[in-house]
Amino acid sequence: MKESLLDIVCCPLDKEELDLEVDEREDGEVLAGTLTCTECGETYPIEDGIPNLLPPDMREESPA
Amino acid sequence: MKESLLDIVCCPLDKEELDLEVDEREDGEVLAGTLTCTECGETYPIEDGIPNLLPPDMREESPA
Amino acid sequence: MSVREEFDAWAAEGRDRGMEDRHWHTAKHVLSRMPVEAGDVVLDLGCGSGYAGRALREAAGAGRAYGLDGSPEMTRNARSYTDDESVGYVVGDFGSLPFDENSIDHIFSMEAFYYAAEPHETLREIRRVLRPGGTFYCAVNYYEENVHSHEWQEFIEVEMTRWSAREYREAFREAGLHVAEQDNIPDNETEIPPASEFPTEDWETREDMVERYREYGTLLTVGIEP
Amino acid sequence: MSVREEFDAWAAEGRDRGMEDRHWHTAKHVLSRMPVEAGDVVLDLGCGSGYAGRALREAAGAGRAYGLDGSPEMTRNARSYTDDESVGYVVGDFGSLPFDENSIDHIFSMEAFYYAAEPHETLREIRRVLRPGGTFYCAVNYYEENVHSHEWQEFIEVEMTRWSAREYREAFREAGLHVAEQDNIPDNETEIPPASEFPTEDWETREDMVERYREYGTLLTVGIEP
Ligand SMILES: Nc1ncnc2c1ncn2[C@@H]1O[C@H](CSCC[C@H](N)C(=O)O)[C@@H](O)[C@H]1O
Ligand SMILES: Nc1ncnc2c1ncn2[C@@H]1O[C@H](CSCC[C@H](N)C(=O)O)[C@@H](O)[C@H]1O
Repeated sequence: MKESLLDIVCCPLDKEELDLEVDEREDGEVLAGTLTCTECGETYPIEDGIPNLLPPDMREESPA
Repeated sequence: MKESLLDIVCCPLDKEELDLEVDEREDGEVLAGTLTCTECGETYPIEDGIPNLLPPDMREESPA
Repeated sequence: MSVREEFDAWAAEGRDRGMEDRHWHTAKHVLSRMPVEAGDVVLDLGCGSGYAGRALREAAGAGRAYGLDGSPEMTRNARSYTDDESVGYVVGDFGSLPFDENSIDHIFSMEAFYYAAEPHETLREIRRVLRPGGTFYCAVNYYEENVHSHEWQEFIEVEMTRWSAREYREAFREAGLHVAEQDNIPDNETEIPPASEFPTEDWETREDMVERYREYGTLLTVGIEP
Repeated sequence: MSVREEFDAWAAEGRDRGMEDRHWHTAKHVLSRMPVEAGDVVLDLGCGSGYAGRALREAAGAGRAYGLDGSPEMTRNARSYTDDESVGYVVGDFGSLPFDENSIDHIFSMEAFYYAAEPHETLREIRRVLRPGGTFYCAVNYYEENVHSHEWQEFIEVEMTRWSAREYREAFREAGLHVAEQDNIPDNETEIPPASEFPTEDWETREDMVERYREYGTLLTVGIEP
């Protein structure tokens, strides 16, 4: 994902802002990292460049 | 014209209500008559069942 | 020459039915897209022979359909083509619509809008008479991208507005309408002769004629009252 | 079975590209009607292979195009089909859109809306994220009038909503969207064999197949945020 997505993306649960923590970057894209809701603290993983913003109860964690 | 048109028709100039004066009726239609603006007094002829609601300066009177 | 003189003459020559036949090729598709519900009040601006009001009554169940035209002869002809009690015609001008605020559910206009002396004023009038959520389906064959239409002005005394698709969108928005859709609707019915018959009286090449009808067709811009 | 399991499996089998090929027959016409301006932010709900976002970037000059899908595998595939920096994909659910209020100019969705667990809730979410004047172009092949689609539910574990054209209009209005347009867009490209080849594996009669593709085609409902 590009960081410009942060302009319009929000927590799917409470629609509040998300903070970005980057683990891996490539060509101006965030390949891996975490989005954390500034309000409820819920975290959303970014994997292979794609943020997973499913409500946590619909998410299945991939095996570590 | 049907009288139900009066629900939504108005004076083209000041958009105020029109009063209907009927000269000739047929099958529930007004064939001839006059629509008069309740505000500015401008009159609009109904001829052959069709009201002429052109602004008066765009209207050409048919010969009497 | 006034709208009245020009189009009264057309009506007297029977050109109203000729236009109906030709315009129907694309107008029927435009009409079928309109979100008209049973009982709605619809208005056809520059109604000519009045086919659109009749169609919206029959196919969409409009409660009342009114056709407005600046030519008394056009409305007289239109009135003679139907005995539907819920279809009515009025003589009026695009610049001064004789309808109350919020009184109309949906407005249709085919090949007529660009004759308005003041198109921006007409859009403001359209906004005034449409209820919130009401649509204006504005269809034209005369517009900037359709280069084959440019010469039409030479044959018509009334001055015509030649906007591009973008200018239509901009003017609608400037008047405060939301633009819901814009599309080119091909005319797939006008017969196009085999290449060997070109040039014809009207067309230099078959490509031109194909482009005019099958590609450019009718420009539809749909505005909606917020 | 969850949306994720069902559609991750489809993506793994390459069905995303197969759908793109078939859906494009009508989706391209839907996309070309959208009033997208240069720089607009557009969203594709249930993006599958992601063709719509790519098309709106290329043809309409959208500034940014996002595809949302509940299947991580779908978004992974979609991401691999483009290297356009301004196209992005997110995993998300129709019931809880991860976008700010008024952040999206126009929304497109093809053959996906009816998978929403709570379609009315999804419409409210769409209203929330659309800016005033933003449109929702909702295209479906599975709907009440298309009797040939009714059996599809048997092959899909996810429960599908089968509304009629009227129910789509009513639900949009109930959510507070204005309905700007509704139309059936024929698929004129799917090949229909000569009558002698029927019954085929999928079709009892040629008439049925013609009706399904050429007549019912894709039901488009366009809503607009007041
Ligand atoms: N300023 C104006 N006010 C009202 N009607 C006008 C007008 N300028 C042109 N018209 C009408 O617009 C019509 C254009 S011809 C199109 C007629 C019809 N809609 C059809 O598709 O066949 C003519 O009937 C003409 O009289
Ligand atoms: N509740 C939900 N939330 C998000 N995506 C969903 C969903 N239910 C179904 N989908 C997605 O919707 C898509 C339907 S298939 C259609 C894909 C694409 N629009 C095309 O036209 O080809 C699938 O990719 C599926 O994963």
